[in-house]
Amino acid sequence: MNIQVSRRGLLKGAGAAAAGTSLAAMGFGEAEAAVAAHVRPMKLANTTETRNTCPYCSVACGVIIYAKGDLRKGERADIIHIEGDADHPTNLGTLCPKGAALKDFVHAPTRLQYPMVRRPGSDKFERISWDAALDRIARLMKDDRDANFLARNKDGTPVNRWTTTGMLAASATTNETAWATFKVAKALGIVGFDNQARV
Amino acid sequence: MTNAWTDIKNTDLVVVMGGNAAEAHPCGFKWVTEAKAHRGARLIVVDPRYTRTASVADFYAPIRQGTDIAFLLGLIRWCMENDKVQWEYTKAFTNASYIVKDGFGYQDGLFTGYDEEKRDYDRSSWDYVIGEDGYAVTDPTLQHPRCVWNLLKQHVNFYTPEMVERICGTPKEKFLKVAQMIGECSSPTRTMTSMYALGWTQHSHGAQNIRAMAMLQLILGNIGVRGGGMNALRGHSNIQGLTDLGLMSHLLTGYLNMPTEQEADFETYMKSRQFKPLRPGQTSYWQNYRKFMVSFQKAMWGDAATAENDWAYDYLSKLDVPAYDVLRMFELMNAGRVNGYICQGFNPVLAFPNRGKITAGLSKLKFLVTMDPLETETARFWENHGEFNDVDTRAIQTEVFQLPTTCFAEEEGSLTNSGRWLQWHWAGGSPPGEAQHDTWIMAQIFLRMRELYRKEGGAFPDPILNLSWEYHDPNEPEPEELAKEINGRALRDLTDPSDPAKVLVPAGKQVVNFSQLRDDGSTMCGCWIYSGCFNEAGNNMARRDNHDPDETGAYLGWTFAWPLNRRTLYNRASADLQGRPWDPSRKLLEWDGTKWTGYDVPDIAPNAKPGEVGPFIMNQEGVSRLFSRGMMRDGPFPAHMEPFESPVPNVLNPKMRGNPVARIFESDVAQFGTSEEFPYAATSYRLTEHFHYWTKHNRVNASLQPEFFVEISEELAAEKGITLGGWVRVWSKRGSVKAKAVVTKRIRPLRCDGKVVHVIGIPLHWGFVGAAKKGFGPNSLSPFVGEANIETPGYKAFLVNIEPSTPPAGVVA
Amino acid sequence: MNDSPRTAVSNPPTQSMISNLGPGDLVRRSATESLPPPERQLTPVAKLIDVSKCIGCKACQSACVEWNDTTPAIGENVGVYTNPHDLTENMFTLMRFTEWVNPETDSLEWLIRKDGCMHCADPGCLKACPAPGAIVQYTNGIVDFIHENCIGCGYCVKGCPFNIPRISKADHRSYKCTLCSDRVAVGQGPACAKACPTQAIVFGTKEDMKAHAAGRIEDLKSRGYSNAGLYDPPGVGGTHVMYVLHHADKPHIYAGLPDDPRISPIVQTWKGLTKYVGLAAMGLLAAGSVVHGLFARPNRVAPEDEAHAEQLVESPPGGSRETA
Amino acid sequence: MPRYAQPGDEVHPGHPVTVSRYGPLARLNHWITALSLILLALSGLAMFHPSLFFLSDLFGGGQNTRAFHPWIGVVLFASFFVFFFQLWRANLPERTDVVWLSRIRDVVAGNEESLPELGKYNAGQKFIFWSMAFLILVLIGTGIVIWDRYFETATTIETQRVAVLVHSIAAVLIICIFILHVYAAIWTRGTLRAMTRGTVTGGWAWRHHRKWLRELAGQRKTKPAK
Repeated sequence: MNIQVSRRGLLKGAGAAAAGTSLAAMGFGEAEAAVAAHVRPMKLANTTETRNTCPYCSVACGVIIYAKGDLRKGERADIIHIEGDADHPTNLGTLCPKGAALKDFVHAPTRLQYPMVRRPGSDKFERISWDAALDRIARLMKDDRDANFLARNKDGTPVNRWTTTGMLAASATTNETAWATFKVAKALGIVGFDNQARV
Repeated sequence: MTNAWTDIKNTDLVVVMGGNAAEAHPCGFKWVTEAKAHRGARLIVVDPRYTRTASVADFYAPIRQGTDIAFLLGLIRWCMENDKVQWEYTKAFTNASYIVKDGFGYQDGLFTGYDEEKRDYDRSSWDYVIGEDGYAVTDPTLQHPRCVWNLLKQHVNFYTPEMVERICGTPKEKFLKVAQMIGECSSPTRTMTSMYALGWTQHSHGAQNIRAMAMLQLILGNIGVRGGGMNALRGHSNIQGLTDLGLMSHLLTGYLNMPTEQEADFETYMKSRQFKPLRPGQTSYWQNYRKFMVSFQKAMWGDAATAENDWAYDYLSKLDVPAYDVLRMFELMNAGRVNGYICQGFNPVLAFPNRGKITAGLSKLKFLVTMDPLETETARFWENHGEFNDVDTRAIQTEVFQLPTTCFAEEEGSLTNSGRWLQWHWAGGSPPGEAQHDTWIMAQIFLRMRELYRKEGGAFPDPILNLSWEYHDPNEPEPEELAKEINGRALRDLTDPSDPAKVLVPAGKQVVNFSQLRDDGSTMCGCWIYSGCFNEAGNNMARRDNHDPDETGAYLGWTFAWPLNRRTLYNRASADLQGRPWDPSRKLLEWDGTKWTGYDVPDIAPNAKPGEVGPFIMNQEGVSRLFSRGMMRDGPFPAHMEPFESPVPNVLNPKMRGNPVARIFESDVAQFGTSEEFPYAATSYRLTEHFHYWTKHNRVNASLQPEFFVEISEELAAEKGITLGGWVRVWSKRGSVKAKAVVTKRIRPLRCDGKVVHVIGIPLHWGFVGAAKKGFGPNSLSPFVGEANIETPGYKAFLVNIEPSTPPAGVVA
Repeated sequence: MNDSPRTAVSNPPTQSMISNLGPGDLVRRSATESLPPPERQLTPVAKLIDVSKCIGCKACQSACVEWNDTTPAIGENVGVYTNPHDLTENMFTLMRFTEWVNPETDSLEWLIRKDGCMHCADPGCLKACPAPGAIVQYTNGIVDFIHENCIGCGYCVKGCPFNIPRISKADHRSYKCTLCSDRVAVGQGPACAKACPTQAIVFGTKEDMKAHAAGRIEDLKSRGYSNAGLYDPPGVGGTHVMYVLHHADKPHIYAGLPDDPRISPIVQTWKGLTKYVGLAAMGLLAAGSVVHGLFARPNRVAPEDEAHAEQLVESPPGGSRETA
Repeated sequence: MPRYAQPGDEVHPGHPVTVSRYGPLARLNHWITALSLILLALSGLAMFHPSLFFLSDLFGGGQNTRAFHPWIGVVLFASFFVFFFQLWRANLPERTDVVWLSRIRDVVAGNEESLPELGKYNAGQKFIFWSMAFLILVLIGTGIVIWDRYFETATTIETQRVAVLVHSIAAVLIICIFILHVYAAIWTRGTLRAMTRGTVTGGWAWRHHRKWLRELAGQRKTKPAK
C-alpha cells in the first residue's frame, strides 16, 4: 500500500468530517473542507520491472515493462506501464510516439486471443481448438507436399523443392524463433520462403 | 549499418538521403542531434518532400524520387573535379588502381554485354585484368587509362551540375551547396555519415543507389572510421536478424547461399566459393566458407550429416531460379500454382505492391495460415469491407487459420538491431487468452508433420525425420537452447592443430566464436556470424555493461554485436598505411608495432601488419570496390536509370524503361501507366506516429494520426481545385484509393527536363481493421516490379492521377 | 526528503516513496486568503522545450497520455499534422505545426511547438479560480490542479493567458499538464521530457535549464539564427516551461505563442477591484440600512392618515347608496 | 381609463379601509423572483469571493453550486419578466417623480407631508423596478456567455473575460438594489402586507400613494351598484 494513498485517503476523510460537523453546527461548511494539496500517488509503486526492447524499428530502444505480478514467481503479470530504459546506450530512456505507447499495443482491443478458422466460402471466423487447428494445418501441408514435392529435376539431379506452399517469416520475432522457423521451413523444402527485409 | 547508432555522435556531417531518419527512427536520430549539439555537425537532407528530418536540417535540397544515382554521381564528379578526394585512402583502400579488361564499356545508358531478349547482361567483360601470377594487375599511379579510377572519371563525367538539375530537378545552386558541404569531408579529420533506408532500396535500381553513395564515401575516406560509414536504417526490429539468419529463399544462415540446380553436389557447390585472394598476401575471409557450411549442416541434421553423404547436402533444396521471392510467389499464386501459404507476423495484403493482385492470389489458395498478435487485413482478406475491401466473400474458397501469438512483452530472446547488436530481452507480461509463442506453434506444426511422415511415409521424408530437434521440451524449444545452437559447439574434442594433445574445446562445449569452427564435422554452428553470442562465458547478448571508455560510442560491454562483438565494420580503415588513426582525435584502432589496439574489436587479424594486409578482408582484393566486377546484375558502376513509371524519359536513352535487367512478369507489363495517363509522380512513406499496420490498432497512435491522407503541393491543389482536408481520389493503372488531402508547402513542384513535375506523397499506415479510421495503403497503387539484384518492390517512384472526390461509401464527410 | 530532480531521464522507482510535494510546499493556493508560509523552499524546476531540436514526433503526447492514463478521442484528418486538433481534458500537450516561409531567406521553415501549460510564476488560472485549493502552486514552481476541489466553473480558462485548461464534459473538472507532479514528487522528470527522442524537451532546475538554453542559443546563432533566444515571459513573472526559439523576436509565428503574455487586465479588474469594491459596497449598504433602521424613526402610518382614507372612501355620504 | 389603478386594485370600506394592491399571481411571481434572487446571490457570492465560498455548502458543494446557479438564473429571468409585464405601465416615470426625487432628504426623514401626492409607485420604487429589469437582462446575457457547460465554445475567451467581469459588477449592483428594496419595504411600515396579504390599509395608501387612493375611491363612486 502506497504511503501517499493512505495519506490522501486520510485527508479526504478529514475534509469530509470537517464539512459534516460544521454543516450540522450552523448549516455552513468551511473552506477547510477542501482536500489539502496532494499529487497523484506514484502508480509504479510495488510493480515488477522487466527489461525488454521495443519491437518496432531497428533502433531497438531499451524499454522497461512495469507489471502487477511477477512471471518469475510464476504469478500472472499484468502490464500497467512501459517506458524507456535510461540505462540503454542507444535511447537513454527516450522513446518515439510508438514506443511510448507500447502498453496500448500490448493491450490493443484487436489483440488475438484464440485460434480461429474461416471455412471456405464462409463470411466469418469461428473458434477452433489449438489441437484441431494444428492437426488440420499439418494434414493440409503434408498432403500438398506429398502431391507437389519435386525430388529430382528432369536431369535426375536431386532438387528437393516444395514450391506450392510458401512462408513469410516475421520481422519482429526473436533470432531464436527465427532459427526454429528457419529449420522447419528449410527442412520441409519450402523455397518460397521470405521475410520483411524488402518492405 | 557499418557503424552503430551511438557512433553517429562522432560525425561532422550527416547526409540523410533515401530516408527520413527523424520520422522513422526518432531515437536513433537522437545521435544526429547529439552530433549537431556537441560537435557542431551539420545536417543535409535531400528528399522530394521537406520532411521532419528536413525541419531540423542545416540545408535541404529537393530531388525527384528515383533519380538519386544521377545526384550522387554528380557529387562524385564534383569531388574528382575539385580535388575533394581522400587520396591516400582511395589509393590504398579501394580498387581505384585496378586495371579493367578491354572489353568493358558503357554507352546509351547500357554497359557492354546487354541482351534485350533475356533482359540480362553477359558480365564476362566486367572484370580486372589478371596477370600470369594469377593476381589482378594494378597501376598505383592511377595513370593507366583503363584503371578503375579513370574509367570512373569517364563514367561520371556526364553528370554535370546542369545535368543533375535537368534529371533530378534540384536547382544547380542547391546541388553545388550540397557538394561543397560534402567535399569538406574529404579531409582525413572530417567525416560524413550516410543515413538511408527504403527511400533508396525500394527502386528497380535500389542496390545501385546505395553503391553510388558507398563509392562517394570511399573516395572521401569515410568508411571504417568513427562518425562515418554507410548506415542502412533497417525498418523492423529484427529484420537484420532474419536476414542474417537467412530466412530468405536464396539464403542460408550467415550469408551462405542456397545451392542452385547447377550445383548438383557439394564439391561443385564449393568450387565456385574458393575466394582466392586477388592480391598477394591478402586475407580473403570467405576462404573459411567450407567450415561455416559444414558446421551449419551439422546444426541442421546432426549425425545424419556425415562426410560420406556430403554433410547431407542433398537435403537442401536446389533453386532453379535466382529466388522464390514474394513477388514470384504471388505471381505463381495468381497462376494457380500455389496451394498453401503461411504468414508469420506478416501482412501481405498491405505490404506487397499491386494489392489487387495480392488479394486475387490469396483467393486462389487452398489454405492460408496467419500467426500474429494482432488482427491483420491478410487474415481477413476474404471479408467484405465495402470500398475498403470489396471482395466476393462467398466465391473465396480459401480455408483460413488465424493463430494468436504472443508479442515482445510476453516472450524472451534476442533481436538484432540496425547496428548489428544482438540484444536479449525478457518476458514481462502474461499472454492474453490462448496466445502462444511462435516457437511453440512452429514446433507443433513440425512435430505433427514429422509424426505423419513417420506413420505414413511420403515425399522425401529424410530432411524432416532427421532434422536435429534435441530440445529439453521438443514441444517448445527454449530461447536459450536455440541461442546456444546458433552459437555452435564442439561435437568432438577440438584439439590444437599444432599440438594434438592440447584440447581447445572439449566435446559438447560451446565454441568461443566462429574461429574455432571446423570443416570436418567436429563442430556445429547454426549461424557462423552470430557465433560468440552464447559461448561458455554465458549469454553475451544479455550483457548490460553500459560503460563507454573515452565516450567513443562503442559500448563493447553492452550485449553482443556480430561479428565477434565488433561495433564498426572495416574499422582497420580508420588508420592509415602506418596504422596511425587518420584523425587522432577520433582514434578507433592503432598499430602498436606488434598488434592492433584500440576501442573496437579489430576487423582484421590482430597481428596483420598495416601496409601488408588490406582492411576489407571480406573481399578477395583486400580493398573496397569502386568497380564491382560482375557482382551486380545491373552494372559494375551505378548509372542513372528512370523508374519504370517516370514522368520524363531517360535522358541517356529515351527508349530505356526502368532498370534494363529488372525482372518483370508478362502479366504486369500491361499494368504500367504512362505519364500521359498518369501525370503525377507518387511516392510512399512512413509517418512517425505509426509503425506500419500495427499501431493503427493502438488507440494512442490512432489518435495522433487518425486517418489516411495524401500530401500535395499548394500549386497542384490550386490546379485541381483540391481543398485542405477535402476528399480526393488517387488512382494508378493498378488501383484507386480515396484519401483526405493535406495541402502543404513542404512539397513543391519540381522542374525536370523542362517539364513541371508534381509530387504526391502517400503514407502507408491504414487498412480496414484496427482502432484508426478505415483507409487504404499505397500498395493499392504501386507497381509489381522488383529490384534487379534483390527483388525489393519499387514503392518510391510510380505514376498516379488525382482529382477531388467524395468520401468512400459509409464514411461521413 | 529529496529536493527537486536535476534530470528528466532516469528510471522511475518501483518501491514506495514519500512524496516530495505536500501541503507544506505550497506557495499559492486558489481562493485561500491566509495560506501558512511554506515549510521550505524547493529549488525551482523548469521544463525547457528547444523548438529548434524538435522533430514533431509527438512522443511527448504519447508519453503524456500513457503516464496520465487519459483517453484522447480518435478524430479525423482535417488536412494538418496537428492531432488531436486542440488541447483537451484528455490531451494535456499538443504539437502545433506551422509552415512558415522565412521572408529573409525565402526558405520554408516547419515550426513545431509543443503546446501545454507554461506553469507561470504568476498563474492566471490560480488567480481566477474561486474554489479553495483547486489550483495550487508549489515552491518549486509547479502549478497543479487538485481535481477534488475543482468546481468546474471554467474561470481558470478565462484566467489563463495561454488558453490551456480544459473542462471535462464528463466530470466537470478542469485538466491540464501537471508537469508530472507525481513523478517530480519522487525525483523524476516529466514523462514527456523523458520520452523526447532528441531531448528537445529537457527538465531540471530552472537555473540549469537557463544555462542549457544559453548554450543552445549560441549554437543556433552559429547556424545563422541571429534572433534565437529564450522564451521566459516576464509578463507572467517568468514560466517554469520555457522555449528556445530560433526566432525569439516573433513568438507569434509559432502557432500563436503570445509575444508578451500577461494576465488579462479584465481578469485583474474582475479579481481585484470588483471583488473588493463590490464586497465593500454591499457590506456598507447593508450596514447603512441597519444603522438607519436603528436610529432614524420608521415611517409609520398615523391614525389621521387612516381617518383621511376613510373619509375619502365614505364621503359624500348617503346619496349614491340610495340611488343604488 | 384609470391613470394609476391596475386591474385588481380596489378599496374596501371599513375600519380601517383596506386597499387591494397585489393579486395572488403577482405575489406568487414576486416571491419566486425574490427566492431565486436570494439563491443566486448566495451561490454567486460563493463563487465571487473566497471568504464567501462556504456558502457553496448550502448547495451541497462547489460542483452543485456551479451547476445550479445558471439554472436558477433562468428561473429568475422567466419569473421576473412575467411580473414585469404586469407592472411596467404603473412604473412609467412622470413629472412628480422629479419633484419627489428633489426632496429625497424629506423622503429619508419620513416627512411625507412635504412631498407631492403620488400614484401607485414613487420614484424610488420605479428606480428599483427598472434597474432590476435592466440588471437581470445584463446578468442573463453575460451569464449565458460564461455558461461553459453549454456555451463554452460559442464565444472567444476574450469575450468571456468581459462577460464575467460585467456579470460580477451587475451582480454586485443588483444585490445593492435588492438591499435597498428590502430595507425600504421594512422601514416603510405597513408595506410588507402588500406582498403577503396583498392589501394595504387606506391610511398607508393615503400617506404614500394618495393619488392612487383617490383614483380608486373615485372609481368606486362612479361604479354601478351590484
